[in-house]
Amino acid sequence: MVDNGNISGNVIKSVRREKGVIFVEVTGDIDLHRSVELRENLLTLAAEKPKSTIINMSEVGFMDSSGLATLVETLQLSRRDGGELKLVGVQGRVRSIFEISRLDSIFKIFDSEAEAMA
Amino acid sequence: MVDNGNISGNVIKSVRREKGVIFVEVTGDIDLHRSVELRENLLTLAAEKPKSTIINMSEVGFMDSSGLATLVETLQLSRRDGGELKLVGVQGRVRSIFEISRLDSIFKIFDSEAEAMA
Amino acid sequence: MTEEKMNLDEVEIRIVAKPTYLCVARSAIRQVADLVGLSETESDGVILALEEALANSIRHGYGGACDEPIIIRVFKEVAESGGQDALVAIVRDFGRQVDPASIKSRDLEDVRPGGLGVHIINSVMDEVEYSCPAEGGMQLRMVKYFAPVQGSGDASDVKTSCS
Amino acid sequence: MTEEKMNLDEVEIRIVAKPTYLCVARSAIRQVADLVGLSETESDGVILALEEALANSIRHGYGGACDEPIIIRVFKEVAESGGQDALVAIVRDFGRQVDPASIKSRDLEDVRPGGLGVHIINSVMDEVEYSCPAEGGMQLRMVKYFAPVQGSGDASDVKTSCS
Ligand SMILES: Nc1ncnc2c1ncn2[C@@H]1O[C@H](COP(=O)(O)OP(=O)(O)O)[C@@H](O)[C@H]1O
Ligand SMILES: Nc1ncnc2c1ncn2[C@@H]1O[C@H](COP(=O)(O)OP(=O)(O)O)[C@@H](O)[C@H]1O
Repeated sequence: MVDNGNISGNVIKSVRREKGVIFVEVTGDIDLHRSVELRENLLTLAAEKPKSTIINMSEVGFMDSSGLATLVETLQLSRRDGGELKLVGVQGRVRSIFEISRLDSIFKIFDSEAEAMA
Repeated sequence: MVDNGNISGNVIKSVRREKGVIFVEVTGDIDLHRSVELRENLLTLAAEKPKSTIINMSEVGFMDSSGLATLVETLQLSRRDGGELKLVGVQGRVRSIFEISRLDSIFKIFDSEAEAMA
Repeated sequence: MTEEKMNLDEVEIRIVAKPTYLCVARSAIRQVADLVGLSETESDGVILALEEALANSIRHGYGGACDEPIIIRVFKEVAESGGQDALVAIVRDFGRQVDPASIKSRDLEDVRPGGLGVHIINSVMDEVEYSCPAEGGMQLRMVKYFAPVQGSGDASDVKTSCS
Repeated sequence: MTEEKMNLDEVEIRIVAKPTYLCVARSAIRQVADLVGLSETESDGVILALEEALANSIRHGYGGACDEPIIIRVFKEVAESGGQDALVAIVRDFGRQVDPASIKSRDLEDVRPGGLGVHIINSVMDEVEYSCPAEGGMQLRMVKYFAPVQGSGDASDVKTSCS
């Protein structure tokens, strides 16, 4: 279990804060069960109103529409507060759900954290 | 698929011959289905009557009694021909079947190929 | 003169309608998809469609997690006269019935969380058919065609471990 | 005055009696074992016992691979009055019936390939009971007790992916 302040459970592997940017590492399958925990944690982090949130998904091998819905909600919250949301390390098998849902253009998806920071 | 002379299928990952010693790398689950292929291949190799056969099992995460039976048969064949059989890299979860079957003392089990060669 | 088809090696899984149990179904069906010869990409798609179907049975069929069953049946359908082989997955719940014609995917232009399940199922699978069995609940039949096995004997992309 | 027990979240899997399908059962039961809270070592043991039971149904029940079914049921049995919780796994085939009393593990002193399945099942599981259902075939009921969950809230050894 990670202990990053208000973060609980095992969906979020780590949280790092740096100059107004929050780096979140997500791990494991994001399905109907685990997306509940992901949502709680991402909403908690969004409440900090960071300039930018970078979600590293390189350890996510499966995500369903409930996971995607959580990301959409987080994106909308970030935008409302003038922040931005970036995704990093989205695996091929997870990327297709963004494409199928035509949400790949809505999200900013980068190959690495470095690129997301540039 | 490996192409090591007479070796077929995907249970055997590699075969290396060096000074009368055959090094065999086995990969994946050795269950009732895949032990058939393991058996065929090990019997083919045993027919070469090597001085020593070293089976690397570090990529085997599951083995049932049909896999164990195959190893026992290979051991008996090797001994009959004056050779020896050594096992290397047996994972903890696989080791217990040797213990349960009280065959851990019959097999020579080493941590590494280097130790098996020493 | 209908096309002759044969169902091979049916696997059936019954879980309780709880989100924690979806992973049991996913991992079993992943193995079946590999066994019958779907490519990894095809099999990823089938797993995703299955997850969405199961999630809908829990959320809409049963109105949330409960102790009621969901039954999944999967088999390879072999077309005997030159047609395409396929993986068939049938998801059965015993919850609320809705008119199959009313189950549609929503307009994707409106970006909002949710409402994507049926769209995903329709996008991934080649045939999708909802029905209302007489005994209650909903049944969803999904079919995924697959390309003929690539090359003979090369089993290098067959999964070698599963436990 | 028998001890009260409750069966939780039963999962049922039906496969055809073919060695290739054993991995479907193994991967599903692995997930169930993790879900109900068995440790990895306990769960390794249950998976091994299950494999041996299924292999015996194929080899002895059916005399080899065939299209007949094998049904596996798994559930957590919660002892209500301070007893030990357990994972129960039931394997059912519809093949040859043998006298349950005749199913014994052989003498291990005699080193030879084979004849280890029943010994392994007996070693790994805490309760093992064979029976001959009236409708034919054999039923094997295996029980694995488990230690109470270690510490509260620490879910670090819970598997996080399964598809
Ligand atoms: N198994 C089911 N039982 C009852 N209704 C269903 C079932 N599956 C789908 N539906 C209906 O189809 C609709 C669309 O589902 P979906 O596209 O997944 O979006 P959402 O679940 O967000 O509403 C649901 O709102 C529901 O009315
Ligand atoms: N499902 C079953 N149906 C019929 N006979 C069985 C079944 N399971 C076990 N047996 C009997 O138990 C015996 C012992 O099995 P086992 O210890 O696995 O050794 P082996 O399979 O090598 O004989 C078998 O030979 C068989 O007679």
